[in-house]
Amino acid sequence: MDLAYDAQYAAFREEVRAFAEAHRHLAPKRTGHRPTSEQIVWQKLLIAHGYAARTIPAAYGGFGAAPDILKSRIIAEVFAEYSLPGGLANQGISMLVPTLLELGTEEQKQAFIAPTLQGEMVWCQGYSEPGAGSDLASLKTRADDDGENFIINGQKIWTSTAHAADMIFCLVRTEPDAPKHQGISYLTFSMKSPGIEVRPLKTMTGGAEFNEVFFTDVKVPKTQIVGARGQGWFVANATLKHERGMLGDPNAALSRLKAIIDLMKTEQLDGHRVMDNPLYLDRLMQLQARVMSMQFNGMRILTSALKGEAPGMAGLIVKLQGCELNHQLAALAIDVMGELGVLYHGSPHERDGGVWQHRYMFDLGLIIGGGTAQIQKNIISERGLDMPREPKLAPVSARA
Amino acid sequence: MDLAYDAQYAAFREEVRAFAEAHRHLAPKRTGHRPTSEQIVWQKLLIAHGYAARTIPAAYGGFGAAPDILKSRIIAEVFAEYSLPGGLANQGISMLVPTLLELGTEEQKQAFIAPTLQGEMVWCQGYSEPGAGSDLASLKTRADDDGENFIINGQKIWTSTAHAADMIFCLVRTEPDAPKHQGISYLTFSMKSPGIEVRPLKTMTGGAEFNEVFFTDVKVPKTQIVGARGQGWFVANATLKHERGMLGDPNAALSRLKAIIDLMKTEQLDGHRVMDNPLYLDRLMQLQARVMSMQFNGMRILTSALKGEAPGMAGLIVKLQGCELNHQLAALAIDVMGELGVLYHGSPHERDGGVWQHRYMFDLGLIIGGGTAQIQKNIISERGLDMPREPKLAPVSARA
Amino acid sequence: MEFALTHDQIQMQESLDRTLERVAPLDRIRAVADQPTPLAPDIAAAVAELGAPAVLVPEAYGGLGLGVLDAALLAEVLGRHAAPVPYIGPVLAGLALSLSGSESQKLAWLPGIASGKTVLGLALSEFASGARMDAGVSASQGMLNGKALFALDAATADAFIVADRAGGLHLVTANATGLTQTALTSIDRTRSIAELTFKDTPSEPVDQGDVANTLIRMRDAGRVLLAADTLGAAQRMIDRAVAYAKERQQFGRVIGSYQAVKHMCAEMAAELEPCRALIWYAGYAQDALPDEASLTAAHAKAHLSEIGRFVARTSTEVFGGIGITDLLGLHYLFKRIGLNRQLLGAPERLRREAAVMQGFIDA
Amino acid sequence: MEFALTHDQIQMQESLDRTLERVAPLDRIRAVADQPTPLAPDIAAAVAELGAPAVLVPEAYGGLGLGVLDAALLAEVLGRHAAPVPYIGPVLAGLALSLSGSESQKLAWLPGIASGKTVLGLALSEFASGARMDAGVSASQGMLNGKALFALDAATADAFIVADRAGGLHLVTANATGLTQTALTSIDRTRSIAELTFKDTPSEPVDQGDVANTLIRMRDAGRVLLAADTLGAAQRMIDRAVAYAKERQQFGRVIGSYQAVKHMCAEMAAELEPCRALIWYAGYAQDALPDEASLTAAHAKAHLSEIGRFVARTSTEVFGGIGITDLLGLHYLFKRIGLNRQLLGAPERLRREAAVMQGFIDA
Repeated sequence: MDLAYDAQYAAFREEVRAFAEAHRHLAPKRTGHRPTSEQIVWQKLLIAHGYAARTIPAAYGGFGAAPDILKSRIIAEVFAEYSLPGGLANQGISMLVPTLLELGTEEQKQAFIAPTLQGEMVWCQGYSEPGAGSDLASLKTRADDDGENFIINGQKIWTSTAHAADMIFCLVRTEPDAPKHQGISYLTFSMKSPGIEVRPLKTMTGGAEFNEVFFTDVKVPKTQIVGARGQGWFVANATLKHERGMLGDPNAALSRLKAIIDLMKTEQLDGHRVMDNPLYLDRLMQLQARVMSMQFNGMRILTSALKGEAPGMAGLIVKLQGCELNHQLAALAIDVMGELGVLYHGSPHERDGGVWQHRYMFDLGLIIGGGTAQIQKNIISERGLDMPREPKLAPVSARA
Repeated sequence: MDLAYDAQYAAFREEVRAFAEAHRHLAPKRTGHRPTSEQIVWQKLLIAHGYAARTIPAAYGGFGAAPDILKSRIIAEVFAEYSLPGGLANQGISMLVPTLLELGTEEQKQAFIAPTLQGEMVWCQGYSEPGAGSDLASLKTRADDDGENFIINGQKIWTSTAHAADMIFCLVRTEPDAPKHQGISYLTFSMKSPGIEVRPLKTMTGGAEFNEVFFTDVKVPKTQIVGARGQGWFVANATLKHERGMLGDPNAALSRLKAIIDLMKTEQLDGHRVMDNPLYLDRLMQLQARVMSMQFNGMRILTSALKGEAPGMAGLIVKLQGCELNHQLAALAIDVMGELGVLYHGSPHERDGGVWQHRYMFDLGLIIGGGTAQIQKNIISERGLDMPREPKLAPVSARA
Repeated sequence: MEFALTHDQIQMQESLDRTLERVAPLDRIRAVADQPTPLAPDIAAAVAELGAPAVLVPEAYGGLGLGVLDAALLAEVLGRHAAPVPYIGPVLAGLALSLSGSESQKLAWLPGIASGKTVLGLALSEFASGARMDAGVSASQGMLNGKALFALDAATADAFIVADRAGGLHLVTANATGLTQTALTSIDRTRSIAELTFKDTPSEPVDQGDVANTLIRMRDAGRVLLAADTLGAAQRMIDRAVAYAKERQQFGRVIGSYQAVKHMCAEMAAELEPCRALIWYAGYAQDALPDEASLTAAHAKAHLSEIGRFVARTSTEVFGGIGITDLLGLHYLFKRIGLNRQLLGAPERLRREAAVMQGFIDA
Repeated sequence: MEFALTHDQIQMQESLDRTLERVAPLDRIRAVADQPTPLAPDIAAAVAELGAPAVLVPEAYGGLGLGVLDAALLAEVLGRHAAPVPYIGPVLAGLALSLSGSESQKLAWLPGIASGKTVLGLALSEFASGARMDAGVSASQGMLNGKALFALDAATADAFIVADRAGGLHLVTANATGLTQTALTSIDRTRSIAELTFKDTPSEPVDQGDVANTLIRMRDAGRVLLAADTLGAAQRMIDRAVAYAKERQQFGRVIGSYQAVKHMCAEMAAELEPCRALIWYAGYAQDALPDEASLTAAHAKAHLSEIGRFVARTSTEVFGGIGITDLLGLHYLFKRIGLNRQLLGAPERLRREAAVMQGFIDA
């Protein structure tokens, strides 16, 4: 147990800090789904210094450094310290690029990785379908082989960024008669292809963070497959692996906790600081203990990663606990504000732009979507505790 | 909605109160598993006045009144008001007697009901087995037919009062080749029969509220069956129906709540009343709302019963909510006492004879045993919400 | 001894339920909620036709002369449908006038409230919930000054009943000089709340009889109505989740056959069902058991706030991703429960008040 | 940057674990717990042999000179086995003497503590938890008067370290005049607590250096050790529940294949696993990060108390009826967690202290 960084890393931290000091004036604002020109400039600057796309080979537009988790963490810490936006973190970068690096053809790598990293090519992900839910492998979007092209028909849902995307990476059923996990292929194609319709999917937050995407006879050249035909399920799982790490970040919880502390120091009820209400204070402290636990648990996972060891249970529980924690933090923030806490939609007296209500609802979506809490519990019990999988059912006719 | 009692019932309440005033000096102390002679005198007095065994026909030693739920409730309320013990409430009275009345032969009724009501014949229940748990119907205790007798071999568990009982009503497998629900018979026999061994089963409370009972070639005349051979499962379910009502009594929660309020007014920490700690007070108020809800829910059930209607969901949730509530009340009592709350086994400074720790542990047993919380949730979802039963499993060979 | 709804009460609920099913289907709710303020004169008229705003108004003034329990039963149905109509404002304002209005005030306002032609808003938040942002209204010589936050049913109000800092009640018309009304937008777009600022605003006192008691009865009745609204919304969320779970298939079986889903539904039902008896009792107590009225109202509102939050979240979880979209409109119920929680006393405050009422601690 | 146990630390835990598996199997625990006081010289000797009581004692006095993290790792294993041995008393008493004892006190007591030949009890409850029944000790002219409740590891103590009301520390031998020791029996029969009454009892001051800081370090270390003890006991309960669920059959399948049981186990694991990192950090902070020591100790103890209670109950539930019997001995773990919760600061108090430490509210 040693929480100090050694000299090499201490020096690296100073280097990143120097960069931050020198370039903070260039930091772009966070915006919508498509990077602005300021964001693209910033992204290219980060890549050039190795603070984004750090381990992607230079041949494909990355910085080309050897993987070093500690350096990645230091970069994240310093950027958080200076409240600077880090490198772009869209689905193209976090999911498609690793997949192409692992399974793409040289041509695909050359065509897609660099523009994606630079924010000039924006991707969306076409996995989920309305009828499939957690049972992703039961997807029905069909890709018929006409010799040269796949002809795609079907519907995707939960496709964030679809309305702003240039391209989609998408799971489609190419072998309708194969067992459900073996008839799927992983395709990439342009969102400008004829036959694609994008409909925004409004959620309870009032925003449209997701879309439905409809395909009607969309033609995709058969060369645009990633991995082997029928192997799309396994290609996608290589990608999903990367996604899990994106959720349950303890730094998000930590910064929310700090914001609530400020809120409780400033908001008043009947002239008393909310902080002086013992019930809210007790909830705050309960959540602080949880935030700390997850933060330290994150350090434990990081250490495992540094040693090349699997984090085991410490890793498996992150999503379940992290999403729940963020949701509980939002609930506390709302409660300490009382009636002010329910104001929304830009109402007068709304606090922090309604962000707490937005989070309370959006986080519920994270608990539910992207591998529900229910599925996380299955994973923890089966992979973490080695408990048996749900036994197979008798045929439908045998059910009482 | 009318919470007043009409004149007839108001008069009845006065009558019961007059009895209570006149006879309170005879009230016996609660003791162990076998009634004392004082308790037997009291029981006979209650039966004579119709305050115990009220609706049991006089021919079998009861009072012989027509069922009147409201009068039963008034009796219970007045006895609670005067802190008087009500009629005996052991398993013989609450489970065997109703079963015999419904399904026993005239000879069985004559032989067993009156002495049971009067506290002179004490029964224990032989249903549960170590290998069966919630899956009661998979019981294995064997009864082989030697022509005149059943020869019983096997083991029962959770048999409270077994060490003090004269008799047992017991489920045994008489038809080993029949489907599991159809090979069971319901027998009554003497606990003095040769071949019975009773071993106390110590629990976490430190007491032995239960026993294990071992049968080795116990001979039981075949006439001592209740209901038809192979129908014991259905006979027992008629009895279990009666048992459910015994648990989750809101009056128990109410009197615990009152006791905690007293405790919080008297116990101090650093010279301050525990009641003045806002966190404990808030928990107290949360539990008070729950106690009230269950109390009013009980009034709703009573009204349904008075109208001869099924209480529906209001009834199905009583055990799950009631046991949990009692457990939470005990937890609060322990917490407000701090270190004093963990004293036990008659320690110096122990409060209320350690009853809160005893309840905290014993109630956990009630949550777990007698139809676990898990099973209660199955019942609520299947019977109350009409959700599907767990589908049947594929044969073992098909499991992954 | 009968702890049950009467035949009339059940019919009244069923009839409002059927009406709302007809006049306030999901697409209508959505259209109303998408407006800047929730104006739905058609729904309000249909609800008024059935006598909802008339429930507490004495018969002599054109009302139904029923009790808070009846009002709560109607609130439950309104919650069940997330009905975008004024209700708590007119009902409590009517109660204020019935209890402490002058005869001429009663004649002037109660028949209109009862028929639904007149809507009264209510500014009671500082008294019932505590003051945020130092809000509060002072009355002097027939004039009001100051600010009241979170006034209920404000958008279509013709007048307001306003509680001042000193425990007085006042009637102010919506077009009175010096009254500025700023709409506040909450998560719940089916009900309107507003900030009222008063600058030398002329008002009439509502000051007959025991005004302190009137204020308490308004507050307590309001708490019961909000609790009942949450009960209705939460019960609907359970009903819809259970129905969905019986239809939706995943991994080759309906999700309602998975134990985890069944147990979530069972836990929701087990938590919510006793709340129904609590609301009934609290509603009944408001008129029949004055000693228990404030305590049961505080507990009903606090407990339903907690159970409502649990049900809102858990039922959404049963639906999976679709539950958080706008498609099924579940969120209108979710948000209704969310707003109710904070109005007229958040649960933490209510529990403290409940302890004070019982003398467990000093105020 | 390495947030992990060292090879030595893992070995130390494993070696204590193996030893306790051998010398403290369930029937031995049961036999000890059935005695009026938990005396198990054989187990205590085996644990001492591995250096447990020596963990914090400086090497110069025959100890291991390790840190609170190491002491917590050992406490975790002791909790895992519900080991009926003195531990917190001698370890914290040793810490008191190491930090604030005179050289002669150190020489007189530390080697004995380290070897396990001497046991020191600890009377710190009033300082750390608050005073019940107006307990408290006053010191004057080398004499103690008053009463200390819930002294830890009292039964076999040769002497006690006692905190007085004024924040002073004292060393009192068990046979000192005017000291009466009354055994208190808790639910947990594997550890001994006692009431000490002093009547003009001669004592030695432990007063070198910054005694106020010593008291705080003792309190904080004690909290970390209790939290670690709960971690060990709770982890064992999960392990045993999971193992049982994989074996036990009901309705034709192992209960561990039912989703409800799997999810109970998953929820326990998800709640407990991050606690491990919290304990590691809090233990490390005691020696390496003084600014964070008190806060992380308070949070570790409070959080483990809550999660421990949840795990104790839920894991028992996985077992069904057999879980509440004495047969499997689960209840020793259950009760250990129950006692830990109340010692050296109940969770509600600890959270309030944590807020005060951060300046969020006044003390």
